[in-house]
Amino acid sequence: MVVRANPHLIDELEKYGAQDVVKCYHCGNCSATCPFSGGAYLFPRKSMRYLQMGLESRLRGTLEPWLCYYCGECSDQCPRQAEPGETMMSMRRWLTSRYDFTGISSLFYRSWRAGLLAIVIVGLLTGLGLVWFGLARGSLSVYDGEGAFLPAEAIHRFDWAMAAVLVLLLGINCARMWWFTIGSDHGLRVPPLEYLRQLPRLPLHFLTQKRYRECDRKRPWAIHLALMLSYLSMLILIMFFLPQVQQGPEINWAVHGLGYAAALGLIATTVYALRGRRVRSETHYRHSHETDWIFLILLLLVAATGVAQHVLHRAGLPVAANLLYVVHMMGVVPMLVLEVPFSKWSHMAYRPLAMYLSAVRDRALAAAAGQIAATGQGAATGQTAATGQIAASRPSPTAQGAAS
Amino acid sequence: MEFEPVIVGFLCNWCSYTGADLAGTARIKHAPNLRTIRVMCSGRVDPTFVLKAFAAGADGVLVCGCHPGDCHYIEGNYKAMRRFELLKRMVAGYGIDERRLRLEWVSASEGERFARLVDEMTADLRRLGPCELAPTLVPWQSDLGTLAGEAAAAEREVTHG
Amino acid sequence: MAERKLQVALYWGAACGGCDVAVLDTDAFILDLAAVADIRFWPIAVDGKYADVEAMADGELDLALFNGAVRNSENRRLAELLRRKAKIFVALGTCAHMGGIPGLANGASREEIFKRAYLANPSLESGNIALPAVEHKVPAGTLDVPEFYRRVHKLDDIVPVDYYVPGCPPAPDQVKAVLLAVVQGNLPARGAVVGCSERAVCDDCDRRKDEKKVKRFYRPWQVIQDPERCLLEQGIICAGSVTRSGCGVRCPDSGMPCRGCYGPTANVRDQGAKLISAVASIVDSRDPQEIASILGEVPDIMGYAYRFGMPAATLQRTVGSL
Amino acid sequence: MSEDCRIGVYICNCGTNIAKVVNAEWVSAQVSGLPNVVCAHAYKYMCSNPGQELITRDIREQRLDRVVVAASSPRMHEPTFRKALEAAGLNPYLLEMANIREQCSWVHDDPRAASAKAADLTHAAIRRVRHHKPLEKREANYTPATLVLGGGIAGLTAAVELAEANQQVFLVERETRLGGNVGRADLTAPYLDSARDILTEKISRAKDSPRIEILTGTELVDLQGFVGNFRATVKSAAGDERELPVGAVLVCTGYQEFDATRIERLGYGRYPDVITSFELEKRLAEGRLETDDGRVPRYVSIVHCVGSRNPRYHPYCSRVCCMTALKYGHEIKSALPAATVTDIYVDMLSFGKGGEDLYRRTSELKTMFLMYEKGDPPRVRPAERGDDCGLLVQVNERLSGEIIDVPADLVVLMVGMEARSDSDEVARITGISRDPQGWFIESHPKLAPVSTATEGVYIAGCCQSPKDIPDSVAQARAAAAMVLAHVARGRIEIDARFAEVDDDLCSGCRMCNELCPYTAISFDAERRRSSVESALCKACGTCVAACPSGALSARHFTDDQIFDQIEGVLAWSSNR
Amino acid sequence: MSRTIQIDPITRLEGHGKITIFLDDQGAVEDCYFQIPELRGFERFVEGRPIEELPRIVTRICGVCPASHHMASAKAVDACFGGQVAPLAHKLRDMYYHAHYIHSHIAHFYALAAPDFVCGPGCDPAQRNILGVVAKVGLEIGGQVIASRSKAQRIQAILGGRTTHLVWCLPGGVSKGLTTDELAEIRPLVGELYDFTQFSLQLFRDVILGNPEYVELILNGPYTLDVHNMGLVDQNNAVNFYDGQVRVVDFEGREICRYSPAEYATHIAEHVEPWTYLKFPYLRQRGWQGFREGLDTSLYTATPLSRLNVADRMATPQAQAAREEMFSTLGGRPCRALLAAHWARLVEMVQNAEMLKRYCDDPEITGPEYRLIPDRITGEGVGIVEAMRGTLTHHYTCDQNGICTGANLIVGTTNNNAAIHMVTKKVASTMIRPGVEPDNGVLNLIEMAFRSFDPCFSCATHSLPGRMPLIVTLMQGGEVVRTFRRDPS
Repeated sequence: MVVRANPHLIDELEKYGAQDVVKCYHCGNCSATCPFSGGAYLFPRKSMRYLQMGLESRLRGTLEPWLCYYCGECSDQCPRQAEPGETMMSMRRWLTSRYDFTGISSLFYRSWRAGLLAIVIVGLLTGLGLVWFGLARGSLSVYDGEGAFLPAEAIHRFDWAMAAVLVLLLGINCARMWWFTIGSDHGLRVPPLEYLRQLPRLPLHFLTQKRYRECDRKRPWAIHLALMLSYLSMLILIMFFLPQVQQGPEINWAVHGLGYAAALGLIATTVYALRGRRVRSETHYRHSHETDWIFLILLLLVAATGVAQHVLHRAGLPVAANLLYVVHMMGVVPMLVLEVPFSKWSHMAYRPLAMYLSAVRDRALAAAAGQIAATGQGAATGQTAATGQIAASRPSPTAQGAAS
Repeated sequence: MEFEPVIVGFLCNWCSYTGADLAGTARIKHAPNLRTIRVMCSGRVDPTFVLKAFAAGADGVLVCGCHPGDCHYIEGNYKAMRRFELLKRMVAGYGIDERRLRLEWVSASEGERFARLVDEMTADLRRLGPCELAPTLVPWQSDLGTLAGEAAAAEREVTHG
Repeated sequence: MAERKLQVALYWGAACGGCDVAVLDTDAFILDLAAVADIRFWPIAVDGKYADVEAMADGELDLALFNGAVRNSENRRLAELLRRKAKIFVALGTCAHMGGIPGLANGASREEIFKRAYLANPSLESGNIALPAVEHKVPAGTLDVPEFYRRVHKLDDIVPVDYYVPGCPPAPDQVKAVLLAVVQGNLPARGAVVGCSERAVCDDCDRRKDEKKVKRFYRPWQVIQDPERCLLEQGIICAGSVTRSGCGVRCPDSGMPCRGCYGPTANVRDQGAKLISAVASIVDSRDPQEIASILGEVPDIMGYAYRFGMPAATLQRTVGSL
Repeated sequence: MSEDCRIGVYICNCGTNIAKVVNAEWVSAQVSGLPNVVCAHAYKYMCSNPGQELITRDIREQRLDRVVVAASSPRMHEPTFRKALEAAGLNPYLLEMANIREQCSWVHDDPRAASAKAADLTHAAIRRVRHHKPLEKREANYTPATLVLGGGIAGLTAAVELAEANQQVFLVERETRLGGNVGRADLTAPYLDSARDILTEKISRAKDSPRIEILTGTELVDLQGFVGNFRATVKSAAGDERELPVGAVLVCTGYQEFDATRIERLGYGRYPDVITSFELEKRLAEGRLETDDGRVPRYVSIVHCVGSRNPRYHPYCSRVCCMTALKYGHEIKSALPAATVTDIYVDMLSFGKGGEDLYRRTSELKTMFLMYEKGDPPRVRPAERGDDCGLLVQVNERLSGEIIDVPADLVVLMVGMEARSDSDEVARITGISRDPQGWFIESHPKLAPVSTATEGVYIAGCCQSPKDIPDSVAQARAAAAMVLAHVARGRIEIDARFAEVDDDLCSGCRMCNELCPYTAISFDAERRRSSVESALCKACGTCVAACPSGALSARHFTDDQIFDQIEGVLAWSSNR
Repeated sequence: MSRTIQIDPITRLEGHGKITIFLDDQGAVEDCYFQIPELRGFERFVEGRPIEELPRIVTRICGVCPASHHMASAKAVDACFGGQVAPLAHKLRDMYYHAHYIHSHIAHFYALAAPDFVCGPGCDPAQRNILGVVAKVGLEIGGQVIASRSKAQRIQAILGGRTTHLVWCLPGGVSKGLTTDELAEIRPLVGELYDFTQFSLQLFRDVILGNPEYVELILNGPYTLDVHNMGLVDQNNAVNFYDGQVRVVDFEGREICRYSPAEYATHIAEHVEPWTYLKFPYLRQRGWQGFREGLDTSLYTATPLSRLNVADRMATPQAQAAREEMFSTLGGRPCRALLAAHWARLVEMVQNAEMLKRYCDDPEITGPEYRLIPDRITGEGVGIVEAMRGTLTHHYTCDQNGICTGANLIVGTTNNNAAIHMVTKKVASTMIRPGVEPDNGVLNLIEMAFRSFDPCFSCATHSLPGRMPLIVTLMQGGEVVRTFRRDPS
C-alpha cells in the first residue's frame, strides 16, 4: 500500500523537541548499539526514517519510542550527531499528544507558556478554593482535629475525587494508544487470551523498571527507579494514610518514617535531575524540553513545601503550617491534573502499557507466522493428495477427465 | 604413470602474458603442462606457428589474447579471431581433435581464469592422450621397411573385409 | 663453350610428363642444347635404358633433371641412382619440389585409394574382389610390381637436391634459363630455387590492387570476375600472393585464380598456413558470427591451402591409419 | 642466425622464490651442454648488483655475445638485465629471458615438473637468443606544436598550460563557442562558486594568448604521421580543410548527457515539469526557478542516477551527479526557503574533498533523502485532484521498505554522462581504443592515465570517463606535462622493435595495408611496394603474420626466433 | 634352356610399361605379360574438392594430353551443374582442342613414331630419336616440325591462356573469350598448320609408302588384332573429338552399340587382374571372356585408327579425301593393321586444321557470351571426349554445395590395355623364334607394337604414380637366367 510522504511532519516534531533528525543518513549505528533494538523493533533508526519521510500514520502506530529509555548510547554513537535518543524522547512527547483526545497535551507540548499558564491558573484556583473552604469551616490557627483549617478527611475525599477523574482521562488515552498500535491494524488478529496471559507484565515493569535495567548504563535506571519508588510510596501514603500523616505534633514513625524517606528520595532525585539538566551532565540531559523543566521544578516544589508544612506543624506553628499546606496543594493539584493525563507524567502509564502491548503484538505476529506455516503445509499436503488421486486415476479416462 | 600432455601457449604480451604473471604473483596454482611463448599480440600468431607446434610434438596449442575490444593494438585480436576460424578447419583437416587447439581471451586481471584455463585444457588432453601424428610422420625409411607387410594386411582386409 | 659436351639426363618420377613437355616446349632450343650437350637419358624422347645409367661412373653426368614426386620404390631407386651419377641434381617442376598434385593423395590413406580404384566404382566388373598384388604367381612363373608407398614424398625427402625449378609445369622460358645457366656455369649457391622470381605472383600480375577488405567470398563459378581488379579483392580465393612468380601469371591472366604451383617464397615456411592467414586477415568484420559465416563460404581449406604442396606442409599427417 | 655465437645462461634462485620449487642447479646442468652455451650459472639473486656483475664479468672475460637469464617475468626485469648488457658494452637486445618465477615456481608445487618446465623454457630462450640481432633505437624530430581537440574545461586548461610554456597550440572545437559542458552549469559543487567565473578566466586567457589559435566550428577529419610528427587535417563548418603540423594531440572531447526519455517511467518529455539537471542549471542561471507554467514550486524532487549505475543503460557511476544534486538542494533552498527538496538516490556518493561536508550541510536544510533500488527508478505521475502539488513521484524506498508517494511540483533528473555518439569516429581517426561503453581507454588505468595506444595522442577529461572539474583539470595538466616532457627531450626515441618490409620480397599485394591500426603501412603506387613507417609501428606483428610472401618481418619477434622457441620448449618434453 | 629377355625401359612413349616374356626350353615364347604397376589415386583425392576445381586438377593426370582431361572434366562438371553451357564456349573449347590435337599428333608422329620409319627399326638406338629424324630429313624440315608444333601450342596459349595444364574451363563456359586481335594472330598460324598437315601426309607417302618393306610390315606383319573399335561420332557419324556419342563397331564394320556419355557404365566394364594395376575395360553386355580375339570378343581398341574405322566419314572435305586415300591404300574399312594408326593420326590432323580454319571464319567466335553462371547443382555428370589415345570418360558426383563426392575415370590408353597385352604377346611370339638370338631390331619391333597405340601410361596410370620400364624377361624355373638388353655400342 502506498503511503504519502509528509515533508512537514519533521517541522511538527521539532516543536516536541526533535533535533537534527535531518542529519541522519541511516548508517544504523544507533540501532546497532541499542540493546533493545532488534527483531520487529529496529529503533531508533526506523522511527527516524518514518520521521524523516513524514510517514505520520506509521509513526503514530509504532510502540518503539516507548521501548526506549534514553540511555543516550545511540546519540553518543551517532556519526552525524543526529541525536536519535532525543528524537525518541520527542517522539514520546508527540505520541503522548496523539493519545490525548483532548488536544490539551499537544497544546502544552507545542507551547510551554500555555502549559505554565495552565499550571499557575489551576494553582491559584486551588489556593483560593482552599482558603475559602478553610475560613468558612475552621480557623487558620488550627492545623488538625476540631475546627482545623484543612481537615484531613476533607482533603482525603478531594484526593479520591481527583484521582477518579485522572484515571478516567488516562484510561481513555491508553485505549487510544491500544487502538493506534494494535486495534487499527486490521492485518493483525490478536488471540484474546494473549491479553490476559501478558497482563502480569504491567505491574512487573511498572514496579521494577526491569527493562530499563537492561540498558548498558545503570545509573539512569537507579535514579529513575529511586524517583519512581519515592513518588509511588508518597502517593500510597497520601491516598490511603492521609489522616495518620496529618496527625501530630508527635511523630508516628510507622507512617512518617516512610514519608521522610520518600520525601528525601524525591528531593534528592529531582535536585540531581535538575542539576544534571542544567550542566548537561549526561547524554539524556543534554537536551531539555521546557516541559521537562516545568515538571521537575513542580515536583521539587511540591516535595519541598510538603516537607516544610510538616515540619512547621511539628514545630507548633499551625498558622504557618496551614499557609504552606495551601501552597503545597497549589503545586500538587496542577501537577496531578495537568501532568498526569496530558504530559510527561503520563508515561508512567504508557511505558508499562507499551511493554504489555508489544508483548501481545509479538505473540500475535508469532501466531500469525505459525498460522501461515501451518496453512502452507496444509496446502502442500492437499496438493500431494490431489496428484496422488490423478496418478491413481490414470488408467480410467473418465477419472482422468475428472482429474483434469 | 599417467600421460602428461605438453601444451604450447602463445600469449599476447599485454593481456594474457600479464594475466599469466598475475596468476604467479597471486600464487594461483595450476598444471605445469603449459609452455609459454610470448608474442606482442595474438595478431602476431601466424597459423604456421600452430602447425609447427603440433609438428614438433605438442599435444595441444593454446592461443591467448586480449578480450575483444581490449586489444592493446586496437584490433589485433580480431585478426587472430579471423585466422583461427580457418586454422581450426585446417587443423581438423589434419585430423587433429578440435579440443587440442584453443583461442581464448584472457585479460591482464584474469590470473584466476588463466589458471583454470590451463587446468581445464590439461585435463582435456590427458583424456585425449598424445596427439598422434604418425603414421605419416614416421621417417620414410621405416615407412618402407614396414610397407610390404602392411600392403598384404591391407589387401587381406580389403578383400576379405 | 666447353670442349667436352655437357652430359645430361632427364627422368620422371610420379609425374604427368608435363615437365618433359615443358622441355620440349623450349622448341628450337632443344636443337641448340643438342649442340652442346649429350642427352644421355630421357625416356620420353630418347632411347637409352636404366642399364646405361647404372653403367655410368658416379658423377659422370653433369646435370640430372628429376621431375615428379616419389610415390614408389621405383621412383626412389631412380632418384638415388641419378643423384649418385649427377654432379648437379635438379628437382624439376612442382611434384619434385613439393609433391605436386599427386601429393593430394596424402589426404587419403592407401587403403582408401585402393578401394576407390578396384572395389568401389561404377564401371567395375560386377562383384570384383581382385586387387593388384606386389607379387603374383602365374603358371609360367612369378610377376611383380614395385612397392607403393604410404604417402607421396617430395624429392628432397629422399635425396639431397642441388636446385629446385618450381612450376606445374615450369614455364619453358624458365627451363631454358636454367639450362643456359648450367651450360654457362653461372648457377647460384646450391639449395637455391631457380627459374623463378623471388617475389610473389602479385608482383607480375597486372590486375589493379587496392586495400583489401572482403565481405563475401565467391567460388570461381559463382561470379563473372572483373579482369582489371585483384581476384582476391573480388572475393575469389587466389594464391597468387603466397606463390612465387615466374609462371608468367598464366592463370590470373586467363581469368582464373592462382592455386600456388610455384610454391611459397623464400621466407615462407608453409604456403597453406600463409594463405589462410592472409585470406582471413582481410575479412571485413569484427563480429564472430559474421566472420564465421563469411569464411564459411570458403570450401575445402586443405585443397586450397595445399593444392600443390601437401607433402611439403609443415605438419605431415594423412587422415586414417596405414 | 649466428652459428658461432657465445651464450651465457644465468638461472636465478630469487632467494627461495624460485629455488624452493625449481632446482636451478639441475636446470643449469641441463642446459650447459647445449650448442653455443659457453657458461651456465645458477645464482641467488640475478637482479642484485652482484648478480648483474656476474653477467657483465662473463661478457668481458668469456667474450659472450648472447645472454639468457632465467628468472622473473621479463615484464619485471628485462630492463634491468638489458642495462647490465649495455654496461658490458653488449647490445641490450642480445638478451632473452625465461620466466621461471611468475609462470613456473610460483604456480607449481611439483619440483620435478616445475624444474622440467623451467629447463624447457630456458632451452627455448637459448634457441631463440641465437637469432637475436643487435637493434638500435632511433630518433626523430619533435614538432613543438600541439593539437588540442575540444574546448571544454579540460581542453582550455591544457591549451593554456601549453601556451604558457611557449608552445604553439591549435584549439579545435566542434561547437561555435568554447566552454563545453561546464559552460552549461551555474554553480559548481561542492563550494558553490560560479562555473562562469572558472570558465571565463580560462577562455579569456586562451583568447589573449598569442600562441593559441582557436578554431571553433571546426573538426578533425584526419590524422597522419606519428608522435612528434603528426599531420592533422581539420575541416571548418564552411567545409574548407587545413593541415596542421603538430607533435602531439590532446583529445578532450568530453561527454554527452544521457537521454532521459529512454527511461519512460520518469515521464521526461511527457510532463513539462520533469526537467533534466542541465535544464535546471539554465533556470538557476537565469534566476527563474519556477515550474513550466510559471508557478513557484513548493516541492522539488531530485532523482539521481538517471541512466547511470543501471544495468539496462550504463553500469558505471557518472560521478558528479550526487554532488550536483546536493548543490541544487542548496540553491533551491536559498532561492525558495519555503520549498521542500527531496533527493531520490541509489547511493549517496559524496567522495572527495568537501563532499561529505556538502552532504551534511544539505541534509541540515531538511532535504528529504529517499533511497531507491538500483534498476528500479521512481515513477512520475500527475497528482490526484485535491493534492497540493503537480506531480507525484512513487519511490520504492529501500531504507523503510515502504512504497511512498512524494509530492512534487518540479522533478529534476540527474542525467548521467555517456560517451559522445561520435567518439567512435574520433577514436578511429586518432587511433585510440574504446571500452564497451565507448569511453576512450588509457594506456594503463593506474600508471598511464592520460596516454593512449597511439604514442603522442593523449586523453583528458570526460572523454576518458566521467569525472568532475578538478579531475578533468588535473588530467588536462597531466597531459600537458606529458607533451612538455617530449618537448624538453626535443627528439623522439623510436622503439627498436618494429615491423619492416624487405623491398626485394614485397610483391605489392597490399594484403597488409588495411591491417595496421596505426596506418604505419603505406603503399607506393609508383613502385608497387608497401613500406612501414617504423616510427608509427607499435610492433604488434599482425601484418607480419598476414604477409603472404614473407616480405614483412617483426624485429625481435621474427619467425626464426619464434620457430626455434617452439622447437626449444618441445625438444625435451615432447612425447615424441 | 630358358632365358629372360629384358627391355628396359620402353622409350619414346609417354610413360612406361613392363613386359615379361616367359620362354620355354626350346626358346619359344611360352607366355607374355604386359604390366602396369602403379596407383596415383586421382579418383580418391579429388573427393572433397570443390567440383569446379576438378578440371584444373585432373589435367595433372597427363602432361601430354592435359587438354583432353580438362575438356572431359569440364563437360562432366557442366553436367553436374545442370548442363547449360554458353554455345560460344563449346565452339571455343572445340577450337582449342583441335589445336591441342595438332600439337600432340605432331609430337607423337615426329618425335616418337617417325624414328622407327625414318631411321628404320634396326638403326643405332643413339640415333633413333627426334634428333636422328632431324639429322635424316634435314635441319630445315626438323625446324619446321618443331615450329609447327609450337604454332599449335601458341594457338592454345592464345585461346586458353595456357598450353600444358589448362585452367580455362568453368561450369557453364570458359574464363576468357577470344578477342579480334587474338584471332588476327591465330589466323595465319592456322593457315601454316594446314599446309604442314598436307606436308606431313606427303612425307608419309614418300618415306613410308615409298618403302615396300614398311608397307609389308604394316599390312601383313603381326600388327593386326581381331578386336572391335571404339570412337566418338557426331549425329551423322562423322569423326568428332570434343563431343558426340560413343560408337562401337566390330572389325567387320557392324555397329555393336552407340551410347551417350551418361550411359557409359551400362556399356563398359573394367576387369581387374592381380598382376597389373591397370584395369581392362570391355563391353559389359558381352561379359569378360579373357584375352581372346574374334567376332564375339568383348575387347576393343580406341585409337586414331579405331576412330576412323568407327566413323562413316570425316567432318571436313580434305580430311575426308585423305581418309578415302588411306582406306583404299590399306584395302578398305575397317582396317585392322594397327600400325596404320600413324597414318590415321595424320588424317585427323587435317580435320583439325580444317576445323580451325572454320572457326577462324566464324563471325561469332569473338563474341562476349562465352560463359553462363549455373543456377543449379544437379550433382552428377559424365563427360566424354576423344583423347588422342582413345575415348576418355570422366564421371563425377557432387553434393549440394558442389563438393566432389566421387569420381571415376576410364582413360584412352586403358581402353587399349587388353589389346596391347595381346599384341605384345603376338609380336613377341612371331619375332622371337627358337634358337634365334633376338637383336635390337627385334626388340624394337616389339616396342613398335606399343607405339602404334601411342600408349600414354601417364594417362593410363592416372591411378598409378611413378612409372615402370618395360622388361622382357627370359625365365627358367622362375629364375632370371640372363638379362637381355641392347647395347648402345
